[in-house]
Amino acid sequence: MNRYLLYPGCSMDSSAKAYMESLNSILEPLDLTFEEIDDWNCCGATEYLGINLIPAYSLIARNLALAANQKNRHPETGGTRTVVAPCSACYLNLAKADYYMQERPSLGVKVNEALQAGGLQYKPGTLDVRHLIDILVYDVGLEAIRSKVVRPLHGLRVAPYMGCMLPRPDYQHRWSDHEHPTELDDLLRALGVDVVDYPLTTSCCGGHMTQIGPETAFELIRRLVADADERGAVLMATVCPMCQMNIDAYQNEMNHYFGTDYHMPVLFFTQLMGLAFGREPEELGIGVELVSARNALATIGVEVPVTQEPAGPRKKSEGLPMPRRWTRHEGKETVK
Amino acid sequence: MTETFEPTIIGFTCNWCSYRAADLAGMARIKYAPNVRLIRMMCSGRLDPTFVLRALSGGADGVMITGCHPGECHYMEQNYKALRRFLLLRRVLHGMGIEPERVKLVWASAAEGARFASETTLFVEEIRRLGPLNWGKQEDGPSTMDHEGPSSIVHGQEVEVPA
Amino acid sequence: MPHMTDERVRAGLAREEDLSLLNEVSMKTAGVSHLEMCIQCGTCGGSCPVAMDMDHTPRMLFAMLRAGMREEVLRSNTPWICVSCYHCVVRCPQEVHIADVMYTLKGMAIKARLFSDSTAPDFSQTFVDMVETFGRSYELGLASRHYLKHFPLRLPGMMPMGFGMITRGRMALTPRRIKHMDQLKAILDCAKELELTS
Amino acid sequence: MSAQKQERIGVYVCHCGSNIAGAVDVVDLANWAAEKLKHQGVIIARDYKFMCSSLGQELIEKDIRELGLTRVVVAACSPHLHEKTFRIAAQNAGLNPYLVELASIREQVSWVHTDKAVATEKSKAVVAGAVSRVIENIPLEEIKVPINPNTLVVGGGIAGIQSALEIANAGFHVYLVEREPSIGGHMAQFDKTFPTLDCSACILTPRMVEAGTHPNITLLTWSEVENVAGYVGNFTVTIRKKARFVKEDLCTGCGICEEKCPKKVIDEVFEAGLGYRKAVYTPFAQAVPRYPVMDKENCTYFIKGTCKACEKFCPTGAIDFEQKDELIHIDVGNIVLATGYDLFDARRVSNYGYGRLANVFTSLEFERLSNAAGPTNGDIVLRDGKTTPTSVGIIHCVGSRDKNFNNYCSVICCMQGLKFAHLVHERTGATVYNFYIDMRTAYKAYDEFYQRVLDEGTLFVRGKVAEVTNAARYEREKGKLIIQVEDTLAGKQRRIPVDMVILSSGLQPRHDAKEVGKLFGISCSTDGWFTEKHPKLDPVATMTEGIYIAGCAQGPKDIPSSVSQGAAASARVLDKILQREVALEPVKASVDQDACSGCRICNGLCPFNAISFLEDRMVTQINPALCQGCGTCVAACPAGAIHGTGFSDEQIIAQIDGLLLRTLAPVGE
Repeated sequence: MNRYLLYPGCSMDSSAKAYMESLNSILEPLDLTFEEIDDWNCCGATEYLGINLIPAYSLIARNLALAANQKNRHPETGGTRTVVAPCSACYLNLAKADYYMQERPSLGVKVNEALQAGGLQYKPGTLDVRHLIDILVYDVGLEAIRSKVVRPLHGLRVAPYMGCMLPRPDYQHRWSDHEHPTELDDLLRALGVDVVDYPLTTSCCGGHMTQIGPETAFELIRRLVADADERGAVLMATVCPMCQMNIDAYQNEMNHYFGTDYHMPVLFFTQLMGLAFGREPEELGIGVELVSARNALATIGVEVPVTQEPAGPRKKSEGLPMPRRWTRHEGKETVK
Repeated sequence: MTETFEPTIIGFTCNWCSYRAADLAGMARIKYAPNVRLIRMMCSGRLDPTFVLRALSGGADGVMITGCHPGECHYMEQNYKALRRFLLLRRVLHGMGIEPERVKLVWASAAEGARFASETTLFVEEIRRLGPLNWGKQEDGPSTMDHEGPSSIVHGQEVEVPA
Repeated sequence: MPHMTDERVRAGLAREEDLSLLNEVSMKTAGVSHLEMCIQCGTCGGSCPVAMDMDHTPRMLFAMLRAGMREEVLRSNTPWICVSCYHCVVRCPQEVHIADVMYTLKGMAIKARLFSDSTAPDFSQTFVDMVETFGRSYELGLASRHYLKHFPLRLPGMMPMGFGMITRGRMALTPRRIKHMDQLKAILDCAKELELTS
Repeated sequence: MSAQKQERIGVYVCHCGSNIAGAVDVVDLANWAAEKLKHQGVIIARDYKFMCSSLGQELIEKDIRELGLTRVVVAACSPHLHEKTFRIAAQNAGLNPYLVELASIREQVSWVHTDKAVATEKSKAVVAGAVSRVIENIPLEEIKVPINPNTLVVGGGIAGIQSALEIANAGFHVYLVEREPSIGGHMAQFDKTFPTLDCSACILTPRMVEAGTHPNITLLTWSEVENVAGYVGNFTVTIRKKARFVKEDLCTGCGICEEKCPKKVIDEVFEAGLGYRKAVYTPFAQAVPRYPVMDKENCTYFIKGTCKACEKFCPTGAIDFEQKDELIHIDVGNIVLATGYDLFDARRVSNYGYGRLANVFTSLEFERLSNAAGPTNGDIVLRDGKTTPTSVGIIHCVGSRDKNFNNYCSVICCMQGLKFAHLVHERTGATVYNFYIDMRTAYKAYDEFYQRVLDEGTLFVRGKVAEVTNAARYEREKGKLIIQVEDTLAGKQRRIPVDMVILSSGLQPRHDAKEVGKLFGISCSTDGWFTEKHPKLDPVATMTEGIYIAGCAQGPKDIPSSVSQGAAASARVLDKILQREVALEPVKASVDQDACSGCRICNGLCPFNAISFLEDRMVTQINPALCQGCGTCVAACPAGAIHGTGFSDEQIIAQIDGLLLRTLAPVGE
């Protein structure tokens, strides 16, 4: 059993409850135990940092302090120092606070002074803050995931959308690349998904601009949806509640604004994992999205035909050869 | 001891970097505390820890060890050996009841005259705060000192330990 | 040359350059900003997905910081448009913490009351108010307060979406609260004190 | 420990005009030394306006002769300035030069302290330290060793070729070792050379042929240095001559084997991955030597055990599948390292899409593409092998001047980018954009070339490119590569659609530079380039005597600079050879083998491999010619069995005592 501390974040029981439901459905098959941090608070999203620095980091650090207190609660399982955040914005805030408290010790001192007022303290570096997909790809492993697939999603053309706050700034060097990380692609492929080459995979969804500068946000959403559509994707898979919310809930308004007619459903990658693991759509929160994924999923139906492509004659290479793709993890073998 | 205490400090320099840094400080007429008297060696790697003990037992209140920056050693990597000996030496001093802060390691390249001067002045101030050592000036040496040195030897020091 | 521009140029020349500005911003930024290392290569301005809506590209803003143009910098909408996508941060050849500098500038603009459009600062403040009250964010409260004030005309168009969110159980009608609100409040109060003294 | 026999010491205090006398009471200092250090043997102490003047020196010489001085202390400036002066003076008067010590009271006293009383007190301590130390000095002789006139040049690029030719033409023998099957290096891959646009092959090939046929040059290609032992004048080098599987004495270079070989592989080295070669191959038509090499990893016979097409068709029977690597030992006096550079791996800048977007090319790929002897016969085409681009973007500073990759400027990329712009314009008529941060066109006729490219209509955009993408936002971008950049001069973000992108990649140290440096006993800078002895005044020498560096191994540089360094390194080598012998500083460590316990603690400490262990006698010995005198082993020896001349324990301890004024005569004596 692999135990982790879970920082769910505010969206997980509201706008992204489908994420939570689908996440819960894959824990057991993958032999994972997530223990929620007691009485965690909001990470401040991208809002608090722009108002007050020390309070913003203290707000984040309270969660780290609580998690650190909780890490050895179950000594029989050896304890854990890993905090999992399924939301990219939460993940970034927690990871960044931990990092900056080390990079600039004076910040760490002040934050701890504030925590002291609540009877808490946190020594930066105590915890490992990681995102859910990081755990799935690098701890659980693609092989283990592949072995749980009972309903391969062959033929489902999905644009893998990592979003921006996950692979960047990445002070801990966790991802294969800042710009074109392959973790989500690889994971989806393990589910049998027909992954679309999606160059905008780490482009921004607009973040809070849907609230404060909708025109700016609509353009960003348009780029993402248009390119996914252009490349033949029938749905997008995301790892972040904010990305899901923006592309799903504002797609209609965006269409209205540009006079376009896109219909690009966006699901959490865990929902696709659940499907592939044999769960039914309703157990996975599929159906609560505003841009319905029904038609997209209908393309593969319930009895998904095993469309293993025959290994035809090798295509004769034309033109000049291409250089090999590069990844920071070159040589590391988890990604296959 | 009502007057300001003027410590005596022995500085070990390497021929290629820190001694030249001292020369450069001179050429640039940068003023610094006059309490340090320098010894030139070919390399900080030449530093036998007994030299430091000899200096401290002979009346010096502090010892400054200087050398090329890590990775810039004239003899390739000997300054790393100086670094290791330095860290060990501080442990030994601590064990002997002498404040490890009385020995300081400073990296200074031949271009860093200003740094050499400011580090020297800084160190003199640090030693002034610690007060006289009086080892070798009294019969029973430093064993009369009863206070504990700081628990952390390495952390208080701005030393870049090479990867 | 139109008269206004002429006036402004002259006013700008008459004002003394505020050379402490760069350092002030740098010191107020989380982490080590490396702001003074900027070589004006434009990687940030080229990377920015929303540069088209900014008064100044980040690069220009940094040049203005160097030139001590405090008021112009704090009035710029650039930090408010920034979406924190960190593209510029990972590409910057000088490792400037660009996104964090933007947060710093927002905070400074709020304190100096120099922002030109209150939508963003108000949104942030409303969000923070919710968090300081409940310990968690409260989307419905946030959205209703925010939209009523800033986008009343957008509301009719948004209704179906809001309704959809609620009927699908994706937006809670009542806020969720943490248990130890008193503890969080004590921490934040102390942090605010520290913010003022730093 | 102090001398049993009383020394006769003279102390000379220099005024240095007012440089010293202005801040130190020189008269008091001299009187003090005469009085307080008398018991140590100071029989005379003088002060003089300028000790370094000929009159000052004569003063010392006269005292040595007339007073029979056995030791001399000069309290003056830094030893780095005038130690040699006073040592020669002593030698002229018949005193061993190593019995002179300088006490630095200018750089370390009068120039840095203002209080005259304090400065004078410190000067006394410094002089006392020098006097105590000089007593422990022992007479030393410079060590002379003969120089082997043969030279090893490692690396057969243009710098190495130049270096080898200079020495060979002067009449001395050179071993030129090259890792690849042919000499020529990167320059052989280029099409044109900036700023004059001479064809690279046209100017390089004659030099290659000259090096390949020179009677004084032994060419060892497909070979690598495996071991280096010895010291300046007397290196013994082991070279691994890798099996070519071709008998060089029989091969005529006819090329039939290559023609008949059925195995085609991508040529990652010479063609930069853009073309193919056979499993048995000569990398290019003008290769020197012209013997082919068999690539064992890809040869069908070595993989499957059958084929041997090459052997069947070879008219002279030169193919030898049984050939083994050969170890060659050579003796040389000097070594020139001209090992060159690796091209920065542009895939690492993933926002530029190299490796992901087909029509993004590296500079080396473009060199091959535009080269008439390259895979497309010089046609500048897209990755499909046929389409001519109508718009091309050239990105400067790829991997250079960037803390995420290499922090330094790679020197050649601006001019290279301009050259590409010219070639694209000339051959395709395409619209060309150059994206730069700063245009660096220093050196002769370089900026004129920039002017020429401007005049040709190349469009320049000042801004570091943010990304190259194939995600179109607008109709006009569809099917193109879009270069997104802030035009910093126009102050706005631009998206420029092009057909082809060329990355002007930077240079970086060879991937194995560190190991090579270790092999030859030289060090690398933090960036990984070989460290020169002095960045300005001695750029081709290293801290290890007898080892020289030239070309890009020392840092990024263009062809003219590489050639200059190759020649400069040779001049230094010839200088050494013509001296016939070399004098080594006598600051050395030696082992008292009776005291050595054989613990071997010192064995791993020497970076110059001067320490070796005599297994039969279980003691350590130090080779004085290899020893550079750092003294680390002296400090480490737990038995005190290692002595360091010039900086012995006795000298340093005496100096410590002197500096602490513990050596003064007791009061009342």
